Amino acid sequence: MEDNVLEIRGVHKSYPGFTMRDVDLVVPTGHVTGLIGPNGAGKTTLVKLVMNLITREAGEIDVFGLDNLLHEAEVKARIGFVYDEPNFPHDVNARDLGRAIGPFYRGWSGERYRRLLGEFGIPVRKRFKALSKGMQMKLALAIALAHDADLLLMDEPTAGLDLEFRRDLLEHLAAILEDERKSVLFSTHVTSDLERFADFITLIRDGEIVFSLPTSDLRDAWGVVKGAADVLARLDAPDVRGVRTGPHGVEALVANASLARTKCGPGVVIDRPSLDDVLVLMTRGDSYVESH
Amino acid sequence: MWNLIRKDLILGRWTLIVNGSMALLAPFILLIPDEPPPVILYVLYVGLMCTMLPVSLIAKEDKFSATAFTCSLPVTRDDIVTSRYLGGWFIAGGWMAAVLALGLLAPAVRDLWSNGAGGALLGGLTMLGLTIAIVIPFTIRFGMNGLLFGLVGLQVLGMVLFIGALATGGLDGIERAVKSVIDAVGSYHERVGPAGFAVTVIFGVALLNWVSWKASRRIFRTRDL
Amino acid sequence: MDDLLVVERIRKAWDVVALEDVSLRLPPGHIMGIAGPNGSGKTTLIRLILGHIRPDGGAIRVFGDDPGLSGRAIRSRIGFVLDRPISYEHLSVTRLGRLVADFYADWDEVEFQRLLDEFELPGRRRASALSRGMRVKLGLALALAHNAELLVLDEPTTGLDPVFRRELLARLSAIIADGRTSVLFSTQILTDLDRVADFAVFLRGGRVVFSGPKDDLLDRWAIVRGGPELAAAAGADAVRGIRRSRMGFDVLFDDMDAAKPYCDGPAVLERPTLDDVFLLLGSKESQ
Amino acid sequence: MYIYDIYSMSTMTGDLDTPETPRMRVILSNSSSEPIYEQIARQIRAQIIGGELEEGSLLSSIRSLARDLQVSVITTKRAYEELEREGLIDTVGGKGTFVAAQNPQFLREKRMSLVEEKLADAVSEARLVGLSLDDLSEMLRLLAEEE
Repeated sequence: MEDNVLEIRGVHKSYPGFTMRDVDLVVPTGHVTGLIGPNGAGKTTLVKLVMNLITREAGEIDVFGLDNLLHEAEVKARIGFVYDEPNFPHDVNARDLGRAIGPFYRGWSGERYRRLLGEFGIPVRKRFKALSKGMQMKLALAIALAHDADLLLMDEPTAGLDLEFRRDLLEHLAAILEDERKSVLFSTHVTSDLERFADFITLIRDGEIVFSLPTSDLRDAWGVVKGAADVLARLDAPDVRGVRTGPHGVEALVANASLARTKCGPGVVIDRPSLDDVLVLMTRGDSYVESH
Repeated sequence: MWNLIRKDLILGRWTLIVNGSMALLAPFILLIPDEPPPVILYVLYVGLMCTMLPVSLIAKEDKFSATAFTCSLPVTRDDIVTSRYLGGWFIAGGWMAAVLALGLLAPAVRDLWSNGAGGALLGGLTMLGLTIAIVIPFTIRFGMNGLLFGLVGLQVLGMVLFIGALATGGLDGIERAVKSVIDAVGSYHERVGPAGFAVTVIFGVALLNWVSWKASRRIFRTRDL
Repeated sequence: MDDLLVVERIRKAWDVVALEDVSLRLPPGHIMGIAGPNGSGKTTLIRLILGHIRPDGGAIRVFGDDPGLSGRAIRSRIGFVLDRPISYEHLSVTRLGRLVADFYADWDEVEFQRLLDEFELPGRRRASALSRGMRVKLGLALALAHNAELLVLDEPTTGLDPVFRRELLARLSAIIADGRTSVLFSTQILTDLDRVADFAVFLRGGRVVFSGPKDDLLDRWAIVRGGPELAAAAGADAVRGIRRSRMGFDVLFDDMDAAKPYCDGPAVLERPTLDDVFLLLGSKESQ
Repeated sequence: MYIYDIYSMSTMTGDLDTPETPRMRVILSNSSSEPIYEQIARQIRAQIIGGELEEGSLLSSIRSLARDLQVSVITTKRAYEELEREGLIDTVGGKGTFVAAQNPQFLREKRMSLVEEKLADAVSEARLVGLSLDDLSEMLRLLAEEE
């Protein structure tokens, strides 16, 4: 069994106004990996590359150890895919979708699909266009979860969904993860969901992978040093990952909070960073391009 | 592959039913004028209606940009293209045969077939083959809107040429060219006889579809969904 | 100065009850965040405040008047940024401004242009081509340009990345700095309320399960996470919610001191996040 | 809760940089168990007693402090109310909030309690490290003599 469910090596992809060059990423099997980054950083591009929805100029992508171009069908058969704007035909209903898609997947279970539709409260006969955006996302999730996929690949699966549903979904994923052959890679802007459930966090920005780290590192080892401007001087530069200044002082994101503590002494506030903090402090300025 | 066609049939069944029923009306519409039309016209009309079926499916998928969803299914991109061709032939051809067969139940329609049946069928098949061979690569490359603009563009071009020819007196030049093509086909038909001619046409349509299928696969491989 | 917005025991029902006995007050110069699952009545409440629909019971006063009666006058002093696409989307940003200007007597074109620069909104680009975050900022600019006194935003942060969200919330905080304008926004992401929101209103099934200063939740409330023995805490009056967890129970208290006696032994006393409060509030799973 | 407004709001309105507003420094922590309004009150109190904020100087308004610290207006209002109850600051309607005239006796008392607090920390740290009372007083003497 592969220890990495997904390996991306030297991928190059460019759109007008956006370039992803020489990207490498490894996603471990049996874990939940959260993909975070500002809009337009390339999260959607990565997901679409894995599913061969878009072409690439260079690089290889192995999923379950198989090249995703040479074994396109076999790879996709073991992936449960959720795209942030589910694009099913508008006039189909959940029942038709199940009947039309079931035969594509060896692991498809009509019974599990019906149970998921019930659990998510999705009307079986209602046309897709008549469903609310949240309900459309839930339908996409039900389909992705119904064929016992080995990798759940989800781009913003919880956009617009409420807290209760998000929590139930994450519990559902956790249950799936008890089988260590399964893996989850999902990008989201609601980082609070990831703090509790993701084992690894990958930050992508302007088409580059900034880091891939265990969530516990970010939570326990990293820190946000808050103090007067001179506190920066006391920190050693390579440890500082991002700085923001405000009217009352500076804030420095450091990768080693205990080291920073020894450098700065007791008086300085060193907080535990939330994922939002990491994102905000590591993003240079406000460059918001169309989401890719 | 067949799953893809089956998916289109299930998900697109309402569109197919609506368009399909229009093809069923063909025999009745044609019999309204007191003097029955030549069978080729009847077959071409039914053929045209039937080719609308696969085209409407492709249009629907294009409109909802559902191709990305199709491509996320465990199929290769080539499968998707191939399923459009096979699906096109299977749906359009199958329904056309059904409608023509049903038409035979009505005696008035049966009489139509008394003369020129072979030519009519050949004409129908050719139209089917041409439409599929053109529509699929065009929509893959330019999308449905692209196709419509293309068709409109062709007509405009035709008019411009026609007017240009009129103005420059070259009209009879064009007329002669067209006549000579028709004569050549006619003499070829004479030489090889109806059967030989039919084989040639069918071979030509098949070749055209094969080339179109190859081109579509190459185009689709480079498209970002 | 009396309250900008007063909602008193509002009731609204179509075939199902959308809102039941909802009351809240918003003084000038403050931010109120409304949170609740889909279908909990958030959008209905906003539409009632804007006077788009009328309540079946209770009363609403915006700037002292009933939005149902003098809707137009009130709406001219309200800036609303709704979730659905902006009408006249095909217009460019500046032309959209000119169009909206006609509706509002005190439209300030200079202010609108300044806001466009500050929000980095390209004047010539068509509104439909803007990203989701940019559209929310356009809505804000339009509202502020006719110096609205009450800003109503329906889920402005949904689908925005954390960096953009924080910028948007910083802007809301700047808007109320004049002490005159107030902001009411609904959200699915409770961390939005962590920072600049003064008041928090939690809706569930059309009922208010919490309404008050957000600080109370973060400063006074507490959560005890412990084993099965915590079931006994269900009866205590300071308990606002109890829910089964893998190891036993999580109990939500509205007072830190009332929670202390329950956390001897393995039980852990924690300060709640708004996510925790929202999930635990009103749940009774002690049986 | 952060100490910064990352989108240079302050420069936009410019009220913060008016000369007479002294540099008040408030740094909030979101992982400490102390409520935010108490963190604000504690730090302003220390800066008044410590003399960084002299008598009569104008403080940031409740609202601009809330915007700078990205916290709710109610939080800064509650902090200012607490300081006002302690007589450290007073609000003159319309003109703003100023550091109140401190009677020296009250100030000395406050400073004494501050010293006491710090000594208590030193003692507990020393006990952690296993320093005896003599070592501690020896260290105190050295520090005191150092000029």
